[in-house]
Amino acid sequence: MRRRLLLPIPLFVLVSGCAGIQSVSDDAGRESGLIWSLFVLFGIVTAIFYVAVIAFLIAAYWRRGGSNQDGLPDEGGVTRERSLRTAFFLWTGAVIGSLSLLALASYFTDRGLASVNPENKPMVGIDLVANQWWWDVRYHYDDPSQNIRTANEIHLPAGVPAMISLKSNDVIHSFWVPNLAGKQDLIPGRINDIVLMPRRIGHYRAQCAEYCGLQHAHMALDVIVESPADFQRWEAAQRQPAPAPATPLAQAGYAYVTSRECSTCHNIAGTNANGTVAPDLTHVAGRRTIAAGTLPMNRAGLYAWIADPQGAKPGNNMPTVGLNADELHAVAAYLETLK
Amino acid sequence: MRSRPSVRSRATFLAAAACILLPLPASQIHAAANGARPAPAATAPEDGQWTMPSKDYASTRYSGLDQINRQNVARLKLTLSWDTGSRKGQEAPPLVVGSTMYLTMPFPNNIIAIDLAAKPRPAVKWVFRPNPRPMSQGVACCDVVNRGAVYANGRLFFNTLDGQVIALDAASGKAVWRTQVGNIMKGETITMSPLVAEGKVIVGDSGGEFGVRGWLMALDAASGKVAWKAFHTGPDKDVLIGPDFHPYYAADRGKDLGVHSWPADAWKIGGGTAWGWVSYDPQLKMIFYGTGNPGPWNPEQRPGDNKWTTGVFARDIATGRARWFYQSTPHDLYDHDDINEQILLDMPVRGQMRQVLVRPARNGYLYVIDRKSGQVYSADPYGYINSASGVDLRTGRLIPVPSKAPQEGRVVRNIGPTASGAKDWNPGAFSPRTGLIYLPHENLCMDEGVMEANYISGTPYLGADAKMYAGPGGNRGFLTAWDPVRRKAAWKIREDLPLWSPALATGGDVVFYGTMDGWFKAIDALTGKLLWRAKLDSGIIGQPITYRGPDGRQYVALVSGVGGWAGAIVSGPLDPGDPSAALGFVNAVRDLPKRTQAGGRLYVFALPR
Amino acid sequence: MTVLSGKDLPRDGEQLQGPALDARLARTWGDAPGLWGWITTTDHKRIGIRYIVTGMVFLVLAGLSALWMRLQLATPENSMMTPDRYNQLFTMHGTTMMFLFAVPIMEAMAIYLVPLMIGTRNISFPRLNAFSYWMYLAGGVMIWVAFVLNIGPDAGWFSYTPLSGPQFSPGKRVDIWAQMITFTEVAALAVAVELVATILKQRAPGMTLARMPLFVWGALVTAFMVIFSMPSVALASSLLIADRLIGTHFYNAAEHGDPLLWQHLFWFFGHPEVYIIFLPATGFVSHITEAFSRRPVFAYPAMVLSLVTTGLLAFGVWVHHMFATGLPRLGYSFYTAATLAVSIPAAIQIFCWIATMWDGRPRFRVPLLYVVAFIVTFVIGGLSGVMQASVPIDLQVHDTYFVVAHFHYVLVGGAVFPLLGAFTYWFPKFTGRMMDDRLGKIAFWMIFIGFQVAFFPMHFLGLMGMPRRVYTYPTNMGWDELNLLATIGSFVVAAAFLVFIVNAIFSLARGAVAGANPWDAPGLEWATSSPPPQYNFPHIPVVSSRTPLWDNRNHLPVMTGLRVDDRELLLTSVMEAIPDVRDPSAMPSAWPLWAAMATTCLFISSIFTPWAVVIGAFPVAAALIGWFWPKSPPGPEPVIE
Amino acid sequence: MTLPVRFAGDLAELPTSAFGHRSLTWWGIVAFFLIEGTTFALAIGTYFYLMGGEQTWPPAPFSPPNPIAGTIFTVLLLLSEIPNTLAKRAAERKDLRALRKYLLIVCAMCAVMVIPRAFEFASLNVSWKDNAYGSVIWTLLFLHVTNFLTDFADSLVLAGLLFTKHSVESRRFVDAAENAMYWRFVWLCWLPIYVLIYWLPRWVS
Amino acid sequence: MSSPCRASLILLAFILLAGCDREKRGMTHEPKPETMAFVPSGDPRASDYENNAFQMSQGQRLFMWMNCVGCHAHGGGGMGPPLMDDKWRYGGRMEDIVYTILNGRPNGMPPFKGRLTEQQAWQLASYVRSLSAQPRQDVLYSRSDEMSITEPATLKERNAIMNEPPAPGHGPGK
Repeated sequence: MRRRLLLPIPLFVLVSGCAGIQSVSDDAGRESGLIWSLFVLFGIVTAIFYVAVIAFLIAAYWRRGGSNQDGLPDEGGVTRERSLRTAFFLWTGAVIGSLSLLALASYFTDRGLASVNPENKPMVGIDLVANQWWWDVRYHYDDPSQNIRTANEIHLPAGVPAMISLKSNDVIHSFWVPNLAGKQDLIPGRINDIVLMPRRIGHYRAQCAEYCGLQHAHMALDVIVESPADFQRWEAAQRQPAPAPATPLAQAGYAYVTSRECSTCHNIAGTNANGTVAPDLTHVAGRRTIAAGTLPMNRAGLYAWIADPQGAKPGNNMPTVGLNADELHAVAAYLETLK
Repeated sequence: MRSRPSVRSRATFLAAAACILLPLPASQIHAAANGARPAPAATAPEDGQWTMPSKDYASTRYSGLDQINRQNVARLKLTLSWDTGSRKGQEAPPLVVGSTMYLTMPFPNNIIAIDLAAKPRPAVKWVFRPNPRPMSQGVACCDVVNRGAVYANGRLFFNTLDGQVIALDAASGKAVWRTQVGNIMKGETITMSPLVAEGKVIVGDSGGEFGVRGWLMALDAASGKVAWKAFHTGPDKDVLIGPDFHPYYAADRGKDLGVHSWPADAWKIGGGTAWGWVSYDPQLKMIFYGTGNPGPWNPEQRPGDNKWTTGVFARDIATGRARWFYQSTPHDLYDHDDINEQILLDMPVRGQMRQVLVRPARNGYLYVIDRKSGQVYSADPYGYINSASGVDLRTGRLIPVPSKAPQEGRVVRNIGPTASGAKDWNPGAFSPRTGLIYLPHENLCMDEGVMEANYISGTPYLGADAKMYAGPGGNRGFLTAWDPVRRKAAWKIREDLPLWSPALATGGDVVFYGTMDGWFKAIDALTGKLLWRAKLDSGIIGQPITYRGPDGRQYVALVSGVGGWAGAIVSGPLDPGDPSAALGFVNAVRDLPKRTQAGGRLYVFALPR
Repeated sequence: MTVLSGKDLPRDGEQLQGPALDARLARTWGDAPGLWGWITTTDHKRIGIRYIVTGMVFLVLAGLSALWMRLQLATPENSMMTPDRYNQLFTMHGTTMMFLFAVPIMEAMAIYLVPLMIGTRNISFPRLNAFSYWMYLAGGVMIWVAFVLNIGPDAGWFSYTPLSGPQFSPGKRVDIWAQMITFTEVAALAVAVELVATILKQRAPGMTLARMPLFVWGALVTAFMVIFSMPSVALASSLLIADRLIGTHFYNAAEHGDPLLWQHLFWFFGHPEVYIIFLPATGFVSHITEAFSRRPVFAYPAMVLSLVTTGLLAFGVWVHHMFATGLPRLGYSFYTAATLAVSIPAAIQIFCWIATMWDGRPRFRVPLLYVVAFIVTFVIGGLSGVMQASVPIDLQVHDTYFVVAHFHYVLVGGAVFPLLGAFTYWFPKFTGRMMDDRLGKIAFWMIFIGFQVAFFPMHFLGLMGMPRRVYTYPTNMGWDELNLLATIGSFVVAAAFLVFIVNAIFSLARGAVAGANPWDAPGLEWATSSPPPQYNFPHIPVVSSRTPLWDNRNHLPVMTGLRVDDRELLLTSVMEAIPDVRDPSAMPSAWPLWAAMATTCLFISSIFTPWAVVIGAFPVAAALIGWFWPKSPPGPEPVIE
Repeated sequence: MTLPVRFAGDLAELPTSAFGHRSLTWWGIVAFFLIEGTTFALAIGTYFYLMGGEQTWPPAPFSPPNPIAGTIFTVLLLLSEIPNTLAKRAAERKDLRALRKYLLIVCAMCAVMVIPRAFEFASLNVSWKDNAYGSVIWTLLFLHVTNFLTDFADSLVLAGLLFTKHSVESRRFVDAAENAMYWRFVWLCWLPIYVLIYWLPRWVS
Repeated sequence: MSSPCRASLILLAFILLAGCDREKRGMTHEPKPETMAFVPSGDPRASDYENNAFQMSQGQRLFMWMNCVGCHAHGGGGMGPPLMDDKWRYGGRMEDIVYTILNGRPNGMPPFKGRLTEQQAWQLASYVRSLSAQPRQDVLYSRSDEMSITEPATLKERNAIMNEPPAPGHGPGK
């Protein structure tokens, strides 16, 4: 019991020091910062109450073995009732008072979160569409021909608010970048909005936070916060069509990918692969991961994924095509060029 | 082919073929009471023939023949009925040149020449079989129809479903040239009737439901070589937009709008076909035609105005250079192809005579547009519309109703007009005697649900489910007599079924049209009173014509054969258990299989001798 | 026809008491011997025990599925099991714990204890009670058989639409889940009706509402909560079945249904559900604290008020499960306030319990140890619950392991610990023997420490971004060690349960024989022998205080005059418990079983065809007619000519 | 019992049955009312929830249900309250003959009511498969049909019992009174549902 | 009857009603070489795919994704023939449908060999047959989360399969 007493304190020490790419405490955005401050306030207040409860309990333990050891209840009524009653009202008052304080703090934090884009800056506009089990990312601009489509990776400029519209193509998912903000669900038939205001440059990880079926565990999203200049470079690069394959192997892969099963579902801008029901592959090699955070984006990951998608992520909608070794080498070689 | 008549001498035909349309001085055409008259240069004096589906370049579908008139039409009798053997939708008109009648069949697009002067009864003269590739049937969105051949200068020009343009020698039925212009592997088919003028054959593609890139091209009528080809999406040079392009509205001005009004690369599979009607003004040397829907149907996949789809182009016929463009439905939400007819009229607009084109668009508005400038003088609803609240004449833009915009994951209910529009391809007729436009059209609404469409070349690119049903009032069709000058309907006839056949107006002040359950009707052009009707073997979606026969009598002819998008439930036959079948049209005409059957007969009517 | 006066029939009283009375009553209230008696019994104690044992079996099954999951999660990127298996497991774990263990076991304790605590001979509607058990058993067996056949539900215990809808959950898995809900709802609602009627009408003379034991208060409030909340999930799951079987559109956004309708209906039940589990447990805590602190519970009126307030507020907080769904933001503030408000009665109760201990002379026997563990653990869960009431904080921790930690602290700390305490506390009453104290303490410390090791790290996992319901997780996220720790803790808990069960079985056979009141507790249930006879009390006790046995140490006042040749109960008035009517109580019968079998056929076959509802209604109706048909010949009772 | 007892009173003269809240089954039935009433209330809540998601109610192109069959049923249902009240009074004054008569009249009226009830489904002008609106009004009707048929069956069985030897038990009168109470619940629940199915769509469309 | 007896009854009912592989989530299928010869009849995969709810639901997804819906609508047809009626121009067995999907048919059905894997074709065939309620009743499902269109397959009458060769002459490519 005494051990428990100290727990709330290490809790904050531990968690505060707990940096991570998917951590609530390691806040890198306006929203997550506000929330973490509120969390700390709640943590302190609740810890005080916990300490009080445990102290009272210990006091009760220490008081036992007072007079009357016969184990029978008091005959003459309860003598300390009055002081207890005073304590009771004090306690209830303290509880109500601090809950009101917390409620207010929560309310104002919530207002703070709700006042999206207080400085009225131009925002990055993103449509995020969740699918079982990957993220379809579309940046939109006034000139629709400048729109960018990518998958499973979001780039955000630091210091610029991003307005993300959340939609789902199948079941309910939840968009959650702990380092930047709280969750928002993606619900079929509805459009939810969330505004992110990233402040610190870095790589963060988001993950689907609503159970969405077989591969709920493998539905991550890389979030890269970069300087506005880097972001613009990234935008420009994304608008380019896929580079033409240079080596004979890559050309063979190109031929396969753009005419066979792959092209039925995937899009590679500038080629005949125009599918829309699977992640856009135009710049797939420039991303960090494959298959919504399932495998790292490197040669080994590509081979593993293309050869046996059902092994790495059983139940996902990419079929096992059954490439022979030559085709596998070629396809992987081509995809590697899609930077 | 059953009951094949014997082939007869071609003397009569050759005599008739000598008759060539000659432009007449304008003074010979009298304006109607309201001051509207067909564009003089685009019409010809009545010669008793029917050489192109629209009758003339002004697309009036008006014949001056007046032997059959309001008084005697009730005595109309069948003089010829002949089974063509086809059981698909019959949207083509018979052509009559001299004493020969030419029938254009749906897939496999046979051309049948019938000698009307043959004794004892008309007989088949020749049959031309182009044998298009059967695979083309799989990429024809709305039945395997064809909207007719055109006769000019001794030749018949027509298109085949698999994307060929063919010129036949009208006398012998031998191919003079055939040019492959469409690629069915991408979903390009051709169902339209070409326009032949100035030695050019103007042809556009179908396939807006397959993510093709729409175009219109001109072939040399003599050789079949491509003279020019204008795309309807993409960079200006592909669209043949140059310095002489002067659209009236600011929204249509700018560089490469066919690229910038689309998400990257979407214009390459963006539709904007031209499968409808082309009018021609010989005075301005300009053709006018509309472009089809952008692809896919699901609008969320193509943010932007989606130029140059769902609008009307004016082009120079010689070079194909665009003169102006007006987009009646920017960022089309409902498959409102803008391919309907443009009737070229000269008429008073706010007191001043203007050279205009009148176009009842799919979106339910009847536009009056200046032929030279592209300015919209008026846009009035001629059918039920709840998906738009009007047209802003200052900017030219349609004002959509946001609550009716399709949304992924949520069905939008009760959209009017439907994907097939307040009126689809079936053109109206203009009578210079009454000054009215007779519009056969629909009165339907729909529920629509959209979802992300996947693009696989050669397969449909839609992303939408629809269910159509009767609009307000419960009737599914109207024949509206529209007064373009007073900008309102003179009268309307309620039709239970949607009207899918064009109208025909005659000098006898009779208007003919057909219904999908097979009633061929004649009404009083002044009042709309039903004067005569006949029940045919199959529903009517074909184009009625009238002509003066070799014997000097006036005949009315058409080919029955229900089908097309609206009648696919019968010609398919499709399963009424799936209301979304035929892109939702099946739901609107569930009762059709009980009321008619597939067919394809030529009917010719005349007054008793 | 003869007219019999009440005086002429055999009754207890001066002339019939002691062993003669016991024998007479045993004949009247006893069951047939053997299996037939087991099947036909309507004795609330037999059914209660049956319910408790079944609930414990489901606890073990759900616990084993948790262990299996923890094994999978012990290491990152573990491929020990397929995601399909894992999803079925966590669905089965949650579903079993909530629907087949927690609610039924709390109701089972009430079925057993309430009639004893209020001094009556049987529960009201005893046949309904038997029926409810059969339904519960059928539902539980159905879903576990399905799991064994690899068609276990896999959409989570919450079965969010549209994932659980016809398109995304093919097959019959979710139908089986949803129909299991129907089974358990029927069972739970039946028990709730019985408890309401029993508590309001069958209390011993003099047991006014203000003298009612706190567990009975808890049971009463819980029964009302069941009545108002369970229809919600029953409706929701029926609509889900309709969506899946006959193509209705309740949860189809495309046809203007709404997936969120499910969430509203489900959580309108789901949050009260937590209190349905928790409130009876507070009753356990009150009784144990009172008995072992040697002092009446401090501030009884505040405790009762807290129970009632909790019951009311519980219906105003369901939206706090939906903070991330994008509903109007201002509306959320109301639910934050309501959720924070729910913690006030809990805080008051905690104070009162500790105050009782502080003011009494607590003897830290095993049951009271569980109470201490309850306070230490539950308060952490309660406080992390306060955190989640805040919309912004919830948006971060919702659906993470922080929440997993939270509700295990609340449910295990708040319900399972008190339940284990209660089990130990009333074990002598159930069986007549004491549970072994040493083994009990070993089990206690193992379970307490194991629990903290298993679940405390999950708070950190949640804050470090680990979402719930993932069958695996990547390495190098900093989650590996804590997950391993949690797995180790879970195995300690499992071992502790093993010790507990061994202790129970051992004690059942060899435990020290307990007297009627081994703990010197004050409640009426301790006034009768251990285990109690079929008829509970030879005479109906009379109550004049909240702690009757402490206040009547020399003799117990009783009332006489109930018939002994037929099953008769005493009905008293609702508020003041003034004797009013002698009411007949149902005889043993197999009809409840036949009715349950007919209903089971109806429910299971309606998974496959909607016509089952129509056709299946006839055997059900026939069974019900048999059930309610008056016994023949009519009993000798006052008759109007 | 471990403690010696002290006899504090005798219960022998208490009655063995009582009407109203003095009866145990009355409380059971009230609890069932609460359960069914909550279900109806939630179904009605579902109705309004779904109504909020439509632009028109009923959604185009469906027309509101035809109220003829439903109104006939409603009128009969309300009329049946007359014999039902008489039956309840007869039960309370333990008049077996009158009770039999009025209960039979109630059952006969129920049997007649089944006819318009059957036509109600046909007059909804929508199928449960069409959209959420159709689903919810079918569900409301189905729930009430179940409710109606259950009490119809209950009344039939009770009426049957009144013609057996069991009719002499005083318990039967309590049963009859409680059955009459249940019948009131049936029509009370129906009234809002009737309005929601047949009239609200007319008023708002 | 005792509890174990009762349990075994329910168990029996389950085995009879449910069958164990009906809902197996078959995720790791052995890739089949695309060159494998078409098996005219009695392919063991036919019943594996047809009577499996999961495979059927995958087929439903593919039916939308592969634009089958564009031509065949939700079974009622349009550009392509109806799939929910009892007429099968090219045979209505699983094997026939798979063959049709992979190799196409001359009157407009495009070949999907090389665009779909064989496994996907089997899944599609399973769904296609569900449009006329051919598979076992307990693997059918009522509706998708989309516009209400066809009668729920769970309520449909199963049609007999009538193989109707395409009428000569008018290639009903539809």
